[in-house]
Amino acid sequence: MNASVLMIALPLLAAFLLPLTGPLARWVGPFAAALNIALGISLWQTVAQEGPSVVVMGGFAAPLGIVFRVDTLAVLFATALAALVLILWPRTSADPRRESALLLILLAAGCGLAFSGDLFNLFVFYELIAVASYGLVAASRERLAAAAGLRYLVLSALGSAFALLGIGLVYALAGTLNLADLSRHADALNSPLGLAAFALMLLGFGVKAELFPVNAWVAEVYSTATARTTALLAGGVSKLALLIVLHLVLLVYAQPAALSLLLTLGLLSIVSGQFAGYRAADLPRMLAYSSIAQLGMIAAAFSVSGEAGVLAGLALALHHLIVKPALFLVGDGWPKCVDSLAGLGRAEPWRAALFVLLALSLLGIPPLPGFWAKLLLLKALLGMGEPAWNLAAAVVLLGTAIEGAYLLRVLQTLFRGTTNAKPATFGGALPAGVLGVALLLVMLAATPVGGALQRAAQQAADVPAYVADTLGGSPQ
Amino acid sequence: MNDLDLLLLVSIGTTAVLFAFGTWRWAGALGTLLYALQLALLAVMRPELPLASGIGFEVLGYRLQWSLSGLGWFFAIITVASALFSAWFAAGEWGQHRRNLRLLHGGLALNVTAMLILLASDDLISLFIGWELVSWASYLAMVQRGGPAMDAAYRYLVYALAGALAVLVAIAMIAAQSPALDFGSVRVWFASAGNGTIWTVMLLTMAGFGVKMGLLPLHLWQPAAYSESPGPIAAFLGAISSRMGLFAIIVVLAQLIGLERLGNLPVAFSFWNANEFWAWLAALTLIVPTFIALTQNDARMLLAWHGIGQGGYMLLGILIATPLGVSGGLMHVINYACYQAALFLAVTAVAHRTGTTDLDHLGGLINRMPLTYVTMLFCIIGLAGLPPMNGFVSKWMIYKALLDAQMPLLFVAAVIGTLGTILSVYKLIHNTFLGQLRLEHAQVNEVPISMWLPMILLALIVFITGWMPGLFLDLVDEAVVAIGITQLPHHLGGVDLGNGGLDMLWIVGVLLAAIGIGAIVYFLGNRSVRVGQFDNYAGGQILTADVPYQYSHQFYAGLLRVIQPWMRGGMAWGERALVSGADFLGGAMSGLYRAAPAGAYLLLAVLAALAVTLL
Amino acid sequence: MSTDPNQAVACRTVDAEERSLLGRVLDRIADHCRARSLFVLHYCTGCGAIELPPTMTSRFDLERVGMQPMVTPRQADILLITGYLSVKTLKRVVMTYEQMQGPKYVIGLGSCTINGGMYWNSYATIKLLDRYIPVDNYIAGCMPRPEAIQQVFLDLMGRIDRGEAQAWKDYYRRYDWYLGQQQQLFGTNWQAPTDVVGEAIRYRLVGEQTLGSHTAHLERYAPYYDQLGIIRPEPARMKARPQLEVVSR
Amino acid sequence: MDFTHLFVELVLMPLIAFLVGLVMVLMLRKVRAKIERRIGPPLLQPLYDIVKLYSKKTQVSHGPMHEIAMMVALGGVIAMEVFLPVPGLNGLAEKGDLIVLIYLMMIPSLGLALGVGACANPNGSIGISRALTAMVAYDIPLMIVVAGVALFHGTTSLPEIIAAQQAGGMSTWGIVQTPVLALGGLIAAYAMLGKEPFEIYVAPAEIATGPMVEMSGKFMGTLFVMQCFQLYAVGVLYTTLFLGGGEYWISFLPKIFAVVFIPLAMTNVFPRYKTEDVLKWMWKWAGGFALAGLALVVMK
Repeated sequence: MNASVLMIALPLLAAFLLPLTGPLARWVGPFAAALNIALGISLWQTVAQEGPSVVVMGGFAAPLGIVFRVDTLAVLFATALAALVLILWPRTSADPRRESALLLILLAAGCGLAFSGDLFNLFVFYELIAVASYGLVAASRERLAAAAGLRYLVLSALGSAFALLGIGLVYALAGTLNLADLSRHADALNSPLGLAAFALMLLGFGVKAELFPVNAWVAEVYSTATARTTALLAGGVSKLALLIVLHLVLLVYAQPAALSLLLTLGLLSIVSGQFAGYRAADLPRMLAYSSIAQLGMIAAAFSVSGEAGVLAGLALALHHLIVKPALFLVGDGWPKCVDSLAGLGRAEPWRAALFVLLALSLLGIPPLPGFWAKLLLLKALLGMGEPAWNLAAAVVLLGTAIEGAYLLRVLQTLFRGTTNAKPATFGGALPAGVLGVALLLVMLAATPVGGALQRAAQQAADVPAYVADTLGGSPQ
Repeated sequence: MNDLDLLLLVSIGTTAVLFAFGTWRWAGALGTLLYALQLALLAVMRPELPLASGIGFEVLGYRLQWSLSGLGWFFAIITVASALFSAWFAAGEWGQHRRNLRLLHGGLALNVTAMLILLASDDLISLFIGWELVSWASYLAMVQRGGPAMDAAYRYLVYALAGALAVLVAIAMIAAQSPALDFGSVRVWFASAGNGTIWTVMLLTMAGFGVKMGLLPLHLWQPAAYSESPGPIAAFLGAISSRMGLFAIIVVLAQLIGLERLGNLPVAFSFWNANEFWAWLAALTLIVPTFIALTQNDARMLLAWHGIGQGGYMLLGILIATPLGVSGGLMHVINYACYQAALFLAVTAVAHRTGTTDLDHLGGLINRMPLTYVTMLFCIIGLAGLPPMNGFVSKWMIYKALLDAQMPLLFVAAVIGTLGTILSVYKLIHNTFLGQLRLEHAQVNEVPISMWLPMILLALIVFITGWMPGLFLDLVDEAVVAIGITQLPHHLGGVDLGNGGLDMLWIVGVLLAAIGIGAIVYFLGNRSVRVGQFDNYAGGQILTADVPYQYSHQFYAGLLRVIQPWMRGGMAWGERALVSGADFLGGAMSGLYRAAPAGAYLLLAVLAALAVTLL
Repeated sequence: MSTDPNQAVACRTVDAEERSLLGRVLDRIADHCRARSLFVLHYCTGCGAIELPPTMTSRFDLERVGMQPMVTPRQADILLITGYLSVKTLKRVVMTYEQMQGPKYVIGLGSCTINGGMYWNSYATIKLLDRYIPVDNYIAGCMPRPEAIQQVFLDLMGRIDRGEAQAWKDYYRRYDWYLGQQQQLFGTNWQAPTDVVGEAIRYRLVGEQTLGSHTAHLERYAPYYDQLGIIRPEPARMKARPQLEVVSR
Repeated sequence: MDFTHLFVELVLMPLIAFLVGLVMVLMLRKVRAKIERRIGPPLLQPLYDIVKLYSKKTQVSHGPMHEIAMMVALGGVIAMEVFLPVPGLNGLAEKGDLIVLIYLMMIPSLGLALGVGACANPNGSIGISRALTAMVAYDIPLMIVVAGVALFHGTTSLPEIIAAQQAGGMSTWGIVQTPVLALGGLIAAYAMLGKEPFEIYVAPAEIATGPMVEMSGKFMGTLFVMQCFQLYAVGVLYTTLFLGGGEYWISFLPKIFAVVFIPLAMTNVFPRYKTEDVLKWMWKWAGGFALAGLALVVMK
């Protein structure tokens, strides 16, 4: 059995066996996640040596059967998700069993989503993730959290319905849901109806990807759910939703209209997110809005056809995956209101320093990794050479300037004056610290990391190879 | 490991050491010595220029490399020397009873390091990295006093960040089209790029680098940010920090695009070319802030506003693109660094003794602080650009170059700036040192030697290099050659041109001799008796110290009545408009999210998307 | 160092008889020029001022003889008192006079400066100007015609030319006496900003009566003024003090 | 250059300037007297005044800066003269050009300003503030004129400007070639003299002669000497720029006297402007003419 399948099966198995493990229950989850990371690393090596591979399920070859596509991109996402889950694993929890199970299911589904080579499977795993995340959001015992969670649930369900509608339309138009196969039938979708299907899917998956009009849940949920859940949602889940979008635009909807739609939504996300963040008075909300804008940037990057866009989006996504969870964790336990942060920089210098580091990277200050991601994004946007994408570069500029204004306001407040308040407990010290160190490591190892990302992007953007790999080069 | 690597290493080491031992009693002295070492290293590497560093990385296919050209070397000398004098000033009594000394010394060293990294950059990415390092390092230097300083620094940083992003967009634009980002390749790319592309890149980079330089209309952050920082830091920032912007602008305009190309780049719908466009912007930069400085009532604010204005001269000189103009513009950088640093130090010395820099609450300190007065006197003459100080030489070169290049109106603009400078520096020295001594300052004493010696040395440099400008012109040559301009033939006293030259040796010599004659004539009269400040004509009124007999507030009331109607604060209004625009949009967007009829948005969005795609 | 204050401070102004031939020639030239270049400060509190415009303007043209009006005591040679002086204005006159540079000349214009004139009975006006400051010339009359004024100017010019108009030195040499008269009117705490004693020492004009009981009052009240921060003794003045004590003994 | 020759020039040039300046001061006062139907001062009056002031027996100083300022002010005007070429004497005109000269002309005023500030008299400070404002008023037109002249002749070297004007007799004089510029320059030169209606900074009845308020004895004497130099310098500068300089003293002297005479003849009929009105008037008229002249030069 391929390691990729193991990466899905193991956490699932662990989740189901959890009730039986008794006192070992709290160790099962981390162990499974760690195992997943190890598997991911081994897979990475395999892929690096042998190139992408396709795993066929149940003996039916594509396009009929279920296929897993194991390439660098997928391995990267799966491993990163596993690492994130491990880092964010709750040490104390009101209901450890249930939370562990949900996390493991989320991990499994996430890996599955990363590897899936077919639209329906993508949707299934997406739904699985959604279910797990509802549970996690609802785990917080606050009343506000419950209300926010409910709203999230409703919106997410509606989104899923539309996505399913879109998938149905695609199936009706193209007669297949296998991505490779769809790629060959892309012409069939190059019609108003096909585009409508794309729009439906985009908006549907956009709920999790925090795309502009369908992301109204974000600020509320992030500011009420526990920091770890928020971190996981902002850092991991949203990226997975965007991964689906990436698959769609890369393989199926490489048509200008679809790209423009994606770009438009991305830009609107940037503008709305940054400006809302500029006005936000409390820290989690501010970070949530920033998250919306950052994901908008990733969407804008994915709207650039070709390798440059994939590379930029990938870099941005991974960077955001490291930085934003860490930011949420650092902010956890601090007063929510930004003005009340005054003096904390003196009281808790290391924590504040970590916040500064992360914020700077988020803004794209060199030589932190965020800078490279932003450079790649701008280069990709301008490389398109089309007015809309040039405009996008300007919007990114404006958005980041606004983001700078509000993040700097936080930094400024942290180091202004002194506080009498006792230092809050820094529950997320370990995970945030690990993420911070990871960030610094990436900065130091910019050369190899950059190379790896480039290879991943190259591989992912090589559509003919994808099609050939999956369908075995068979002519239809 | 060559000299450049060693220099960078020493500089980084200085930062580390000063952060580690910043609170140690001798930290300032140690810093001074370390800066002296860096200066020595710079002097040693002069024959080897341009010197490429052995350090280099390759990220995402871009090679990051560092190499110190003559231009960078020239700026590096000024940077390290400014830091040397600032650290020296802070090393003694000034720094003894201050908190945050670690941040002060460490921050200064960090600034120097960042600037050296910027100055040594050899490709656009390393330039950008250096640029951001400089921005954040100077932010660290600015915030130290807390309170209003933090607000000023925040304002600076927002400007700087937005500007840096503009630069980043420009770099991305080049990266999207040029095969590599090292200066050589970019130069080639510029040579083949179209006018529109160059204009876009140029506007973006000027917007970014212009922030630091205080190019109009991006200058609003600068006065408060500089004047609110601690004295020696203000001296350092005032002397050289903004010049980093100029350096980057020179790199882009002169080294990468090329001044000749600039002259061939038309401005749409006008008779102008890019060169004239930037030159006029530089002229505005030198006039407007100078006259705003005239209205200031705080010594540090006044100096900081002048700092912006003086930057205009430098850019103007360089844009003339003749050897004389470029040399003049670059020489103004080093001249300006000398007197601006000394002026900030002098004002700091006054503040150290009197506790205020409010020009309405000072006066008559000349007898109490004579050495500080001499420093300020020498340096304001330099700042005003009058003989015999060095500021005159560089300004003369700029004037002369403007006239030779047939740009009479820019010449007049430059002169107007000088006139405004003369007015406001007189106000500065008059309100601080001349006029009536206030009762509360009657017991004020001169600052200790650790403070006045660096100031006086700088003032002497200002005078000596005014007398023998050849000393600085030699340094300028390195930079001029690095830009790719013909070297200006010069001698110790100045320059010889076919149509009217300058020989400061003679001019200053004659001036000094004539002052000697003036002294002889003066001593022909009977010797004088020294009277007190209250033995003064007041229309028969007997003067008392409880009623101030001083003219300082609204010093140039008549002039201001004419020009103040023109000072409508248009640029500040623009800034406020931007901020309130952002506030408004922010309110709208957060309202959008806060209202959150989430499902409705989704449905509406889907309907809209369907409508758009299907219809 | 000698205790004689006139020897104590090196100075180039010496009495005519001590000077060399060259010095005397130079003095002669200087006096000649002084006589032909008189700058007038009008102290116009009295009605006599009305006679000055015709004296100066085209009818009589004072500039013919090199006289010009000046506005501050620093620049003036002649202090022209044009009428009565109340006690209050006398303070200003004394202060203004002390601020003028020697050689300086005072002309009292009109009867009021000689005997109080029509204000003879007034408690608030002074009767005789030269009790308070040395006066070179008086012009009698209520009020004197421009011709009379001119006549006096010419007389003064002649005396300056001959080196006879030395009344200003009298103020330094008999400062104690003048100060005593002033103190009678203004009170013993009267103090003008000019350090007359210091100047007398500086320019070797110390006489028998430069110092005395009245100047001692200056000393006495100096700390009082210092405390109020009203008139601070300046360095030159401080230096002169120790020698003062030597002399006053 | 022969050193002795140069030395003689350096001594002669200020000396001539002083003597001619004395006569100009006399002319100033005589003209005023004639207009007022008076007889006016005797011939040696300027000299009498100066000797009298220097021979004052008591002198009041407000501190070292007050005294040094006097030396600098006088030194500045003396140094200025050796850069102004006159017939037969080029002095140091090769070592510094027109721009240097204009800036040297500011040195005495600045030195004086410092001394006046040291006097600690607000009347003086107000005077200086107004004097510097007046400088802004007349220097902007003057600099436009200088730019025009430099552009017209393609040089800023004074001997070359003179040579260019003398090349073709009167027809190549600046006033013939660039009349509008010359008019602007004349107005600026008028304001430079600081006579009514531009004497805002002296204003005897208002601020007690402003900068001179605390000047007595030799300090005032120095100012009287400076006035001689300045009148001369304005005359020579204008002559050099627009009246063809001088080949011979016999033709040169009438020109410089004429230049100084024109403003002096006008000044007596005016009262005084307010500070802001000086600025507006100078910028509008002198600046306007100068700009028009400059435009004509550029168009040529």
